[in-house]
Amino acid sequence: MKKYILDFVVRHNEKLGGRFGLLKLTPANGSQLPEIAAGQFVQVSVDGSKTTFLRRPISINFVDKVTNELWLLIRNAGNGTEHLLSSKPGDVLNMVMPLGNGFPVEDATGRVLLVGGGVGTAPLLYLGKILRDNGLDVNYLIGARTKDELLMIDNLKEYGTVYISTDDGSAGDPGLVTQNKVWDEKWDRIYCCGPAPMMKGVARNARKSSTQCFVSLENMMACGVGACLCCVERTTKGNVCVCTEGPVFEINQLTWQD
Amino acid sequence: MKKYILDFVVRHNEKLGGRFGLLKLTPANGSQLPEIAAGQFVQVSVDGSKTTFLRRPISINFVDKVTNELWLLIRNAGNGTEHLLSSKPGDVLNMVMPLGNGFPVEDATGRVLLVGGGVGTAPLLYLGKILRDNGLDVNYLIGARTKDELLMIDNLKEYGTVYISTDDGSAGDPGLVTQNKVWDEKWDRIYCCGPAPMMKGVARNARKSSTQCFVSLENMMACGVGACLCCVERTTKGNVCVCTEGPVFEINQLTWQD
Amino acid sequence: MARLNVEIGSLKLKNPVLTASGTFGYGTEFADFVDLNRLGGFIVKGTTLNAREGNDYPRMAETPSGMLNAVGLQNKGVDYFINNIYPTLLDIDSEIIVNVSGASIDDYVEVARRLAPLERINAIEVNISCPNVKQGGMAFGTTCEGAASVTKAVRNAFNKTLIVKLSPNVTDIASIAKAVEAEGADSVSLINTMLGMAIDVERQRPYLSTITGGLSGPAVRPIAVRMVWQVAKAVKIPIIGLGGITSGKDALEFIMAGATAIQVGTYNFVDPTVTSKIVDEIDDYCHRHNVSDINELRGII
Amino acid sequence: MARLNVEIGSLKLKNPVLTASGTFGYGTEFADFVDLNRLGGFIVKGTTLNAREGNDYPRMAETPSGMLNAVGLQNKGVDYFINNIYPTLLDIDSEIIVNVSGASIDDYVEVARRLAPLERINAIEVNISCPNVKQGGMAFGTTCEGAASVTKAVRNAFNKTLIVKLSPNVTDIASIAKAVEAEGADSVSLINTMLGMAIDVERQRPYLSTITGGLSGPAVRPIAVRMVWQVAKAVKIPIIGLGGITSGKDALEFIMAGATAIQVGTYNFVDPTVTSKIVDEIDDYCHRHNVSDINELRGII
Repeated sequence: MKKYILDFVVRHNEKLGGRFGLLKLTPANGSQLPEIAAGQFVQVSVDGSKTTFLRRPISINFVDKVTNELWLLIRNAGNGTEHLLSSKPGDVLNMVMPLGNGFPVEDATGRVLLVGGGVGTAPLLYLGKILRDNGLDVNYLIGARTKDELLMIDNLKEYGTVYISTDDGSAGDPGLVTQNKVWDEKWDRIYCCGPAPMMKGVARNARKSSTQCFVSLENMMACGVGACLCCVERTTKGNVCVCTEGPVFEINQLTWQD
Repeated sequence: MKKYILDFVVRHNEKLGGRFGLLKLTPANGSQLPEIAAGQFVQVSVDGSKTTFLRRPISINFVDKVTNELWLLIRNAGNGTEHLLSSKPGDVLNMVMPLGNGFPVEDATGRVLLVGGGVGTAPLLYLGKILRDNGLDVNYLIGARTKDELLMIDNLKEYGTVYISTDDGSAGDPGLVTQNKVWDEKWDRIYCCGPAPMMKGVARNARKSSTQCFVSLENMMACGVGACLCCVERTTKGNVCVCTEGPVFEINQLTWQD
Repeated sequence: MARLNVEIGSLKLKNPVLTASGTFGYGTEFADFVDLNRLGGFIVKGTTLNAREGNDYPRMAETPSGMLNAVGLQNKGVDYFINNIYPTLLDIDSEIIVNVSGASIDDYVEVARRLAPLERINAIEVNISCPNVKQGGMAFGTTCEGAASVTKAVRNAFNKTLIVKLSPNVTDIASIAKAVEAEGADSVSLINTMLGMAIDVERQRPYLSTITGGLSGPAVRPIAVRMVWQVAKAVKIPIIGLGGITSGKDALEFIMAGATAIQVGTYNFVDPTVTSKIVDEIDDYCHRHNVSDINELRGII
Repeated sequence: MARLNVEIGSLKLKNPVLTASGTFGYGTEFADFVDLNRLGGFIVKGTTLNAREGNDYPRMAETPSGMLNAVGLQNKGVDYFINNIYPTLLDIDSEIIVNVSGASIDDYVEVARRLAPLERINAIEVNISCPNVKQGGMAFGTTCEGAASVTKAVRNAFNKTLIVKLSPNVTDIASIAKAVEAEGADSVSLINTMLGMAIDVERQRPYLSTITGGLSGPAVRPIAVRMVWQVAKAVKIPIIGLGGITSGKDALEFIMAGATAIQVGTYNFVDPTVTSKIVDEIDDYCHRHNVSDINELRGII
């Protein structure tokens, strides 16, 4: 898939709960968004922050072809992302995009479970839309510490049923996502994005039930295009770049210990 | 004079000719401006520019006690000043101020000539007001390459007669300020700020006519408070810091060659 | 743009802009962003005799105006390069230079020997300065004797242009450059990364799996320019300067300090189009300053 | 804030935050911005036997996340300090450490000898690492022999706390630290500035009158942290870490790498209140992490 370096204009900056925000952007030159697969990411330049040197990889939350908008769900994790979240409508952000391989969707069938935690929920919105458009039965399982940290639940509901787990029981099932009652059901495929311990737990559940499972990794990276070799993950084929071979991996490609 | 570190809010950003702009700012906390002498400067933090590490020394153009505004006339001389000139009303700039000694005014009498060139015109506006308020006959001699690069002439006219020299003769006398016809007259004191060659020429004219002459230097500096010892000027007393011993010097303190 | 032609040993470069090893993949990773044929050349990533998995993740940390990396020469080995990568590069109309690394002198020699027959490889860059591997690398680059011994051995095995990449983690880089020149190197490139370290104080652990790593980016540029200037005063062979170059202006600092060509490294990660812009900016500078031959600017400081 | 107390030789500091020589004047320049009594101490600027005018203007250039300087030890000499500056510092309730520089070993010894009787001066920092003077300075600091000889001579002339400030422009800073420790230094401080250079390409000349100068600021912090970590593994005497510290977090990097105290340098120019903030930020960190004694964090990496 061809990669571009493009300026985007911020159209909306919506504050979400906790340390999260949602930017909606459109190409500054008025062109149509390039072809984008669910699960791909962008590398955003952070121009106004003195302490930020490298671009920040941000996964693509949604592609709205009607409004020609790209959505980025961003967590304030330091000076770089904090600066992005302070963007105002009209501000311009430069992006290298779209990067990575995205989630495999062509061969998916039946009932699928999309498991997200924290900012890892981000790529699941567009993934759910694509899968629903493909006629699948889309189900979300979203985890958070507490109710206030659940993100974009109403948006997710447009594309599937939403199950919730919160550590404190303030919404949905109490406990971790891996303890949610949805695991009693049979799934045809699982997609997952979230903190590493959560993804590892989901991978264990998937293996137990012999369900195919794809996870999206968020390793730290510099270039995003396979040159710096910094974002490597150990796989059955050795160390590979998450930015070009991933960010999505089938769990059996990984060397996660059970 | 006590020094402060204060946030200022930008109230107005006026584009002037060429690469110049005028910022009008007021203390962000609503406090009264501290006591400021004409010829003092501020050290402004440039927060949004990746390539700017140090503060930028900017001379104080004017102090408006009625509106509680500090004016900074800024020349776009690189990324730092360019960023300052892109400030919008409501933006906050942090300043260490007021710094340096300013022009001696208490002992001035009679007819005074204030000679400025380029951004060196900046401190002469407030100086003219102070001298006029003290009952002196204030006269400005402003030099520029061409008419379009003359700065704030209408403001200067509020406090004195304005004479002009332009290299191309597009306004006032043709040629350098040192060739202007005002030098035929007798002055009781000369104040000067501008590019080094201009100030050296003015100093020569002053010596010829045995007129007391003060110049304001713009040596590059890091700290602005006498610690880094980078902005030194060679004087009859050895190397001294322009930021604390200056920026204003009586020309006979300097070791400028004739 | 004939005014930008420069020569490094027997290499004739259309312009002085090269890419630094390990920052531009095999060029093809950047083909969507840059017309590769516009560049003087590419230095493809560190190649060793046998495949290497490199160091454990995490391998990078952002630092003020720079970054630390600890990749550790991950690559699939010289034979994989020859059989699988080299054939894909043949259409590129720019010089292809292979960066050669090793844990022993024999390793360096063997990699050089295998690369020597490749028609399109007219030069190798011998890396005696990698800070991120336990054996070899920087160990050779921090003494005159070590640098000389690697150079001498590789010189005997490789009769095309031999560039030696120097470590900045030394007291006197000029003496190391002289030692390398004396053993027949055609050029030196400098600087490799500075050994650095960063600590995540909240988690009370280093950011890198290897604790220390190599610092690169604009942060180190003043050190790199100074070293190029010192080396230019000490050797007669052409110098390739690198270290934090982000623009034509930065590149010209190195050229004026004495470099014949330059490499763009870390900034490829920030702006993948930067190499092409630098070619334009240097050419524009020559135009504005009436420079008919870029070589006139070399070492004017 | 008793949890922030640290000791360097016989010095008892109320907290580990010192100011670096040449960046904080004599403290009084910053009295409008910082309550000087809140700091662990001040290292007043480089003092030589005789007055020095320093280098010609221009003496500085801004660089990415840092700056170059070439002040060249401008100062009025040790007698002027004793007679005119020292009496103005007596009301400050923080340790006052004098940075001592010289062009010869005899110079260092004589300055130390004259400072020794001053009651409020409990320590000196011997600068064997100034890159901006032709004689002395860094010439002593780049070999073990040079560093040892200065230390030995000054040790005999000064029986209070002796700190030696090391140059980072060396291949192996740990061996130099060991040489200095062996001659009786009570502490080492590191790093002094990295030798660097910047060129104004439009005007085709260096920014500094001296061509090269000393690079400081956040740019060099990863190098400084790495060197402190290396030296901490090599010596038993306490280390004072410096190089690009801008915050409590940065200061803690040095402490976790092995420093007992830290110095804030260049960033005083950017935020004149930063030293006081760093004291608060370190204390806040100790509070959040339940650290009852800052010394527990030292060298945990």
